[in-house]
Amino acid sequence: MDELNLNSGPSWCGSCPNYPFLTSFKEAIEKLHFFVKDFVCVMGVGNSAQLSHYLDCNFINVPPGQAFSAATGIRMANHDLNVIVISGDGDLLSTGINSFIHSARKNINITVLVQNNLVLCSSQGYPSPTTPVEFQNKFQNCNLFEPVSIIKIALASGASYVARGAVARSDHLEELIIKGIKHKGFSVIEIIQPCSQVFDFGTIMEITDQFQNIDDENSEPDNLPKAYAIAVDKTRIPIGLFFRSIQSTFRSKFPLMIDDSLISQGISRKKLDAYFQKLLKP
Amino acid sequence: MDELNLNSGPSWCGSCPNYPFLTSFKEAIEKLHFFVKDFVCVMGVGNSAQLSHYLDCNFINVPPGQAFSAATGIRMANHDLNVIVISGDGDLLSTGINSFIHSARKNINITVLVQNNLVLCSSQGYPSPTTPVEFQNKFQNCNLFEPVSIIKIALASGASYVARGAVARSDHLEELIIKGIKHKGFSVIEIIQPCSQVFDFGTIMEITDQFQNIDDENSEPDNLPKAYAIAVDKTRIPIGLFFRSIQSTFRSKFPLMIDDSLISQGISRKKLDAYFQKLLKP
Amino acid sequence: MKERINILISGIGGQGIRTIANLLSKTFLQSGYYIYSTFNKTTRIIGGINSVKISIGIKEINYSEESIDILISLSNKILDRDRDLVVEGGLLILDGDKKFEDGVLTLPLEKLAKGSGSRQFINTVLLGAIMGIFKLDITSINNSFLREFAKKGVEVYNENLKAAQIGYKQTIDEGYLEYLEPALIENNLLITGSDSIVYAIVGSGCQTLFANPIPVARRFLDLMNEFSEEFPIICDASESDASAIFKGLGASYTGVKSMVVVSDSGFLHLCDGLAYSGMSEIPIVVTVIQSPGPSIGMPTKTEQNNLLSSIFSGNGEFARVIYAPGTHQECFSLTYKAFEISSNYNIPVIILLEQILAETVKNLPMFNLDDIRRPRDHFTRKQLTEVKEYKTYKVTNTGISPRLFPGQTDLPVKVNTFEHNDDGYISADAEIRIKQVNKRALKEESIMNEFIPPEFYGVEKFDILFVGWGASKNVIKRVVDLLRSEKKKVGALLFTQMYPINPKKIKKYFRRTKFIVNVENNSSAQFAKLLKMIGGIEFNLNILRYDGLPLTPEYILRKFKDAKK
Amino acid sequence: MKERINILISGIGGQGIRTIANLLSKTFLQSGYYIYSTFNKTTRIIGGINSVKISIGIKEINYSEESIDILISLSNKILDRDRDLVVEGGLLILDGDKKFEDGVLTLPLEKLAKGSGSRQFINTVLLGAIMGIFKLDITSINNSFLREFAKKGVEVYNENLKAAQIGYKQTIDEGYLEYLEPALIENNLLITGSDSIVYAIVGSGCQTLFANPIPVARRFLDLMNEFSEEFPIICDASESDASAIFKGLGASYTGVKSMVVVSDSGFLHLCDGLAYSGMSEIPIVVTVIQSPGPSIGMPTKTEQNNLLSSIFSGNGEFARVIYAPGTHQECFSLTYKAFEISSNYNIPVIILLEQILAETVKNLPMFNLDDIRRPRDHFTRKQLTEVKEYKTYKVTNTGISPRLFPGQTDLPVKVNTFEHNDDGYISADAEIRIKQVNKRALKEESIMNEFIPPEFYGVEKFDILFVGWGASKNVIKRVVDLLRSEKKKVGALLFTQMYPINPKKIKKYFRRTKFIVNVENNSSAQFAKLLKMIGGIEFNLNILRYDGLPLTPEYILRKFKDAKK
Ligand SMILES: Cc1ncc(C[n+]2csc(CCOP(=O)(O)OP(=O)(O)O)c2C)c(N)n1
Ligand SMILES: Cc1ncc(C[n+]2csc(CCOP(=O)(O)OP(=O)(O)O)c2C)c(N)n1
Ligand code: SF4
Ligand code: SF4
Ligand SMILES: [Mg+2]
Ligand SMILES: [Mg+2]
Repeated sequence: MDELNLNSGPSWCGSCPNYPFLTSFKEAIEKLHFFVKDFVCVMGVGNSAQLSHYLDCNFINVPPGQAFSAATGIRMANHDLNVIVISGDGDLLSTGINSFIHSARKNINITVLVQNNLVLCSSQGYPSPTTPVEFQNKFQNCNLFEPVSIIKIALASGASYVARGAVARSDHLEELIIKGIKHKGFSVIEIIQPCSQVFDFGTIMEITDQFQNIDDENSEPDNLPKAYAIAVDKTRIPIGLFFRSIQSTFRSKFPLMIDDSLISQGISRKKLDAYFQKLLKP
Repeated sequence: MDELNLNSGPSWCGSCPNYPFLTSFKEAIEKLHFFVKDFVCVMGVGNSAQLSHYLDCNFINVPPGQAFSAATGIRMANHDLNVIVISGDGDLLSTGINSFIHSARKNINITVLVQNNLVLCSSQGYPSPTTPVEFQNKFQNCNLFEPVSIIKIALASGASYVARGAVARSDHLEELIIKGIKHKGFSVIEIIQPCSQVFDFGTIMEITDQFQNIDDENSEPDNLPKAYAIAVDKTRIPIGLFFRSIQSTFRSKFPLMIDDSLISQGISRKKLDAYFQKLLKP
Repeated sequence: MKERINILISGIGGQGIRTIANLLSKTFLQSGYYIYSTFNKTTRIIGGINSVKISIGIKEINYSEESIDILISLSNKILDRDRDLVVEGGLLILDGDKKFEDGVLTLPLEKLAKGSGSRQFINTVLLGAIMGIFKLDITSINNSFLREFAKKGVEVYNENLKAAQIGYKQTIDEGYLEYLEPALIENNLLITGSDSIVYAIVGSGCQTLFANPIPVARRFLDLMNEFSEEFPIICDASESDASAIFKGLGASYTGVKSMVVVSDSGFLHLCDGLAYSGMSEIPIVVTVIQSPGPSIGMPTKTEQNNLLSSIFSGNGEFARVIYAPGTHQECFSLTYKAFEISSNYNIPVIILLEQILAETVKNLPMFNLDDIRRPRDHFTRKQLTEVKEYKTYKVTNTGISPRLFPGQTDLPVKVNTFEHNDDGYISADAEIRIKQVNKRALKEESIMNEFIPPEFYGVEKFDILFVGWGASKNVIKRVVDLLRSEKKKVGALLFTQMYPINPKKIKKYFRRTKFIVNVENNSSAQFAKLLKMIGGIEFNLNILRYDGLPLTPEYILRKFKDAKK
Repeated sequence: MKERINILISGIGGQGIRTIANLLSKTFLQSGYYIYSTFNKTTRIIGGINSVKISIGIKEINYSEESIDILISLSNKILDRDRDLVVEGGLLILDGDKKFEDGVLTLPLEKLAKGSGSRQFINTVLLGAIMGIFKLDITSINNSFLREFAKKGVEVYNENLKAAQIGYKQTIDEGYLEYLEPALIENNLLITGSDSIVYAIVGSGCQTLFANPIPVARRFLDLMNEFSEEFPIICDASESDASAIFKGLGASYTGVKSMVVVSDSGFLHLCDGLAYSGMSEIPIVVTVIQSPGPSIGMPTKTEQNNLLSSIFSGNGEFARVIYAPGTHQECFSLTYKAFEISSNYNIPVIILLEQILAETVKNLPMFNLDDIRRPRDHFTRKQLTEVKEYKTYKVTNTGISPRLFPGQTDLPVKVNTFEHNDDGYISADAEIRIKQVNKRALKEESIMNEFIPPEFYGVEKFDILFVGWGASKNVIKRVVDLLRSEKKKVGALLFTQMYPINPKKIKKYFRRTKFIVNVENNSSAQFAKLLKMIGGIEFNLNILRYDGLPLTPEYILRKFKDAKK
């Protein structure tokens, strides 16, 4: 797609998994037949934020953790825009998790793509809250803590579409992204893409070997207890759709916004004059 | 217990459920045979923060959402103190949720008591993230959002003791609190105590009628999928222990802190001198 | 003859003094009096001792006085401090067997209430009794009661009417107080400073309001919610102050105007958003309600203590404008000015409100929407159809880069929290940095030309100059009047634009002044520091108040006279 | 004879210029030279073009110069800007067939590396070649290589040694550069400003460090983690900047000293904690690393742009102290001073660091722990056994309420974010408020007496005074030297305590000075504004730099001479 073009020189390592992510993302956008008018990418700060370097579309980079709030504000104001948050594991599991939870509960119709490279790349590979215990050791003496599961947090927050994909499964990932963007409500797709500098090839292959597609066993993914059961299963890395449910979205609760967006309506001066006059009635 | 005394005039409504909570809390402290030396209460801002009015013990009131961080810092520095966070539903589910999740994952040995009055009392009864849909209407036209489940968030965060009690079940509550404080790790007890000003007597009775003790059906509460299954069950309000597991705590990962706390050790000047000299060796 | 009467009603939270105050104010307004009513809370929770002071007058009332004409206690507990403030010939109303002695009027309020059906009617009985004292027309409450009790059913309405009448009969025939002829004003609203701001928000075409549901923001949320039932508006009770401003910035990015409301230490959670607004050049308007700090401090009280922090908070350097309205009317006019400046320059604008102004109820004629210049989009419709290339951060000779919105045309809109080139792409290049810093700084120059000069009040040839800002405006004016009545040559300079201040526009007032007095509701004389930084101005006296209460004419005069001794 | 040689090595992130720079610096240090080495990054991610400038000298080196003696490009890409800076007789080293012409030396680096086994050895080959140019003893690298490659095994060690020798042979026999006799310094460390701070942290007995793992805080976390292996220390990579400071405050409440590190807009997330420290009177020390803003800005670059925001951020009014170290040594001494002042007065203290100082590597003799006065607890052991009553916020005639810690005695310690009475219980009472505000303000007076006056440098009878702060200290001193060598009467006043500033202690310098020049690494002359506010001081010239690069002697002189034209 022409709209998404390389802007400036590369800022990622040559073997960075962000490149295959970018390819999948662009493919998804293309298959969705989106024009520039149709969507906005919202990014925080981190390696994933550098994605904007490679995009020639509407985008907004915000400080760490604020992408969910910004995306929510954008969607509230103009629901003709598809709003896609591209976040990192570190970014998601910091200050922003509060807004993530609340936007999920309100079922704001945005899509969150979490580029989980299992580290804080932009902090020179420091462990992130998702770094597996055995690799934290490399950096932090003996503080070895269980990683946080993005899927579990998403489920607990009430997200209405929760999935996991991997850059190593690009067709599947693309499909998950397309479905997520089409989903009417808050959708989250965690993307497993271990940093190729911090993790050696063998480790990355080991992780990849644990992927297991759950789309068949979870073919009716509207069962929350089942989604949790899959999410806590540590014998494998489940990939696919954990949960999806059709719930009323934020907008559907505002009768005045069901059709036209805020920006397309504006506030009529005449109506307001009348309203002000009405207030004077005793 | 003498240490816990009424300090200044009452600041809660006469029928506030905080009073029975306070009684249960004091009973628990008494049964634990705690002296002033033994514990610290950490509170945020809100109705529950006013609890400090009624306490004659070590306490620290911090700004909204910061209780978990402060408690974590206290416990890291002096693990001879039992650290008890007393938070509100609104306080927990705001800025502080980030630290809640991370302290839970690190299994910091603190106890979090969440006084869930289902509203923001201190904002004159505004709906909180836990207010049931049917009551949000009273305040906010048509923005009716699913409440957030504190239990689900606690489970997803990796808390190692997750329970729910109710002021209407005081003996049971007391027991949960005692067990939670004794638990070695991050423990969370949600306490259902609907505000008596916002909810009428009938509603409170209706809520109380839905309580169902799960301690028998969940007698081996180390089963995470089961805990989730109970937590998502909307046909009742489950009360009791959802989940408990014995995991290594934060401190156990620091060989130098397993016995003595930071404060009791200090940094030896002599040892440091030697260390500095060693650094000069080529 | 008296021009105003100050009534203080105190009670324990939950006794409904807010309700009775509202009903009383409405009733007096309907009877043609001017109203000015302030709360003094110790706690927001139903339970603490709170009081409300309602001043009614035959002329416009603009400030609170300390003196009390009628002191009413619903709990029969009277603070010594309050009792001392009752004037000669004043009235103290308590509950008890009917008696009038030494200015103390006891009325069997509870008994009569119970007689009317329930102890709960005590407020309504009292309302009736006060109406009797002022000889108001008892039927004038029919409408307001109807609205107040409509939801609760006709029975409740009737019972309350009856209770009011019973109270009325207790006092109507006696002359406890000097009579106050009403002014017969009409077409007035009773509103708070917060209300004024909300009217201006909506009037400016702003369609989103984001606020953490803090107590003082309740009024903003509630009123904006009412508007949202009839207008395309989203009013969001945000999960935190940080999320509030970033939602606002998100909305603003799309072209929808946005207001964010915070108070006390909540302001600190906004600063990330302010700095972001500075860098991204997405406009945002923020109302900051001040109460005594630091940290949570005394959230129910008032202070003027976020001046310097509003000006200097945020990392790095960026243009911003700060207004501090002094009156209910200015709450309205400065709010729409805030939207205008913010949208025109793509910058953050702060409305620095004080708790006292946010919550004080006053009568005011309905605002005229024609006063408002709604900010224009930077691209006209015609230009939109023609534009072929767009650079978010185009370098122009005004420093303003015209704003396009995502989805408005086929051109993408790229916005960044990192330093960027004119396209909006991240850049760490030194030359690009210099261009963008200079571009942003350029805006400050034009903004300086839009400086709203302070209001001067007093004699042209003054010896003594009082300087103040924000909500103390009318209090200081009153001080000037009182001192002039003592033949002193006094003037006052009252600021509403706090930043930036154009030093050229204020120099003349300070040039030959003998004695300059700074008056502030804080403990460190923040504005004096600012004026020294901006204009090298030195003050002879600082009159500061920082006990949580608003400045009053009496307080200022006392401090002034003490210092002049 | 030259006193220093500046080597610039540029390459693409991932090419390992940091490793080669480290090895080179260590080798030169071991050979007895003084070292000063700065990075210039465009991105933290492995990939962007980065460069490192290593200056080696026969005297102490304290500042960066723009001129380049040896320019080396690992990517064979040379920026024109850099090429222009190579001095007469300088050397440009590129990869290619061996040749030396017009100051350009091409060496078959890649070929030789491949010959040694792998392209990866290119760095080591280069290292050897540089050692040859300087005629250093090639065996001196044995030890540092051992440490560098120990983990990777003896084979890697041997291969690298061999590669270095191969490079060495390429250059050892030719005299490409003027020879620089080493100074033969000993017992020196190579450390950054960040390292100095960490040594002082631990030296002060501080046992906790909390930092969001931002790139510039990595060094703090890594070094503190090393200490934690041998000392009872907790080094926490916090989930956010806000959580970092509140964890620190929690630790400090128990009596354990605590340091928090943030940078750029992360500072804004601390302000809630700063205000809380002000109200709760729990001490805390914070290091703020400055990079160009607003918002995220240019996080890899340097600036002095958080001065005014450090002073004025936070709601309400409270005492704080701000230091801005100018040298590596001051990073050490001001850090332990920060702990002393913070603990003695129960206040927040900020160390305002600049990215350039945080990351510049320099040789320094090992610190002496005897220099440090570790802060004392407020209660002696004996007092602890005797104390019968405790009020956290006791009103004293210094304003300091002695601190007890929870669990230390049988007495409870009560701390509050709300305004409180002396016991620590929430209060909204006006009189209590006044007492507590006055108590807190009292501390500021004593703090003023502990003001660290600025360092004066230059001729006593100066006509021209340069004023600067923080990391530009030595740069400005160099400017003074250069101007004095032109017979100008120049002095410089170099501040490290930025707040509070005692106006009495600085007045004399400004009284009769003809021309006052303010030098700052920011775009709005923040310090000039502050000095005007504090001392009414007016500047004749502002020399500002805000392109992300540090001030250099050359830059200042250029701007100064332009202005004097
Ligand atoms: C205010 C502020 N907070 C935090 C940071 C540090 N920071 C920026 S991005 C980031 C982590 C990003 O991690 P992740 O989202 O996993 O992205 P990655 O770089 O791994 O793609 C951190 C800690 C900062 N620079 N500024
Ligand atoms: C900085 C700041 N943020 C937020 C608030 C508002 N605030 C204080 S407490 C609170 C909610 C408390 O709710 P909850 O924890 O449920 O306590 P409750 O009062 O219901 O017991 C809110 C929104 C504030 N006053 N200051
Ligand atoms: S360090 Fe890892 S995540 Fe970062 S750019 Fe390189 S490969 Fe990608
Ligand atoms: S409003 Fe509700 S929660 Fe608040 S004090 Fe009253 S009863 Fe308690
Ligand atoms: Mg990451
Ligand atoms: Mg609550």
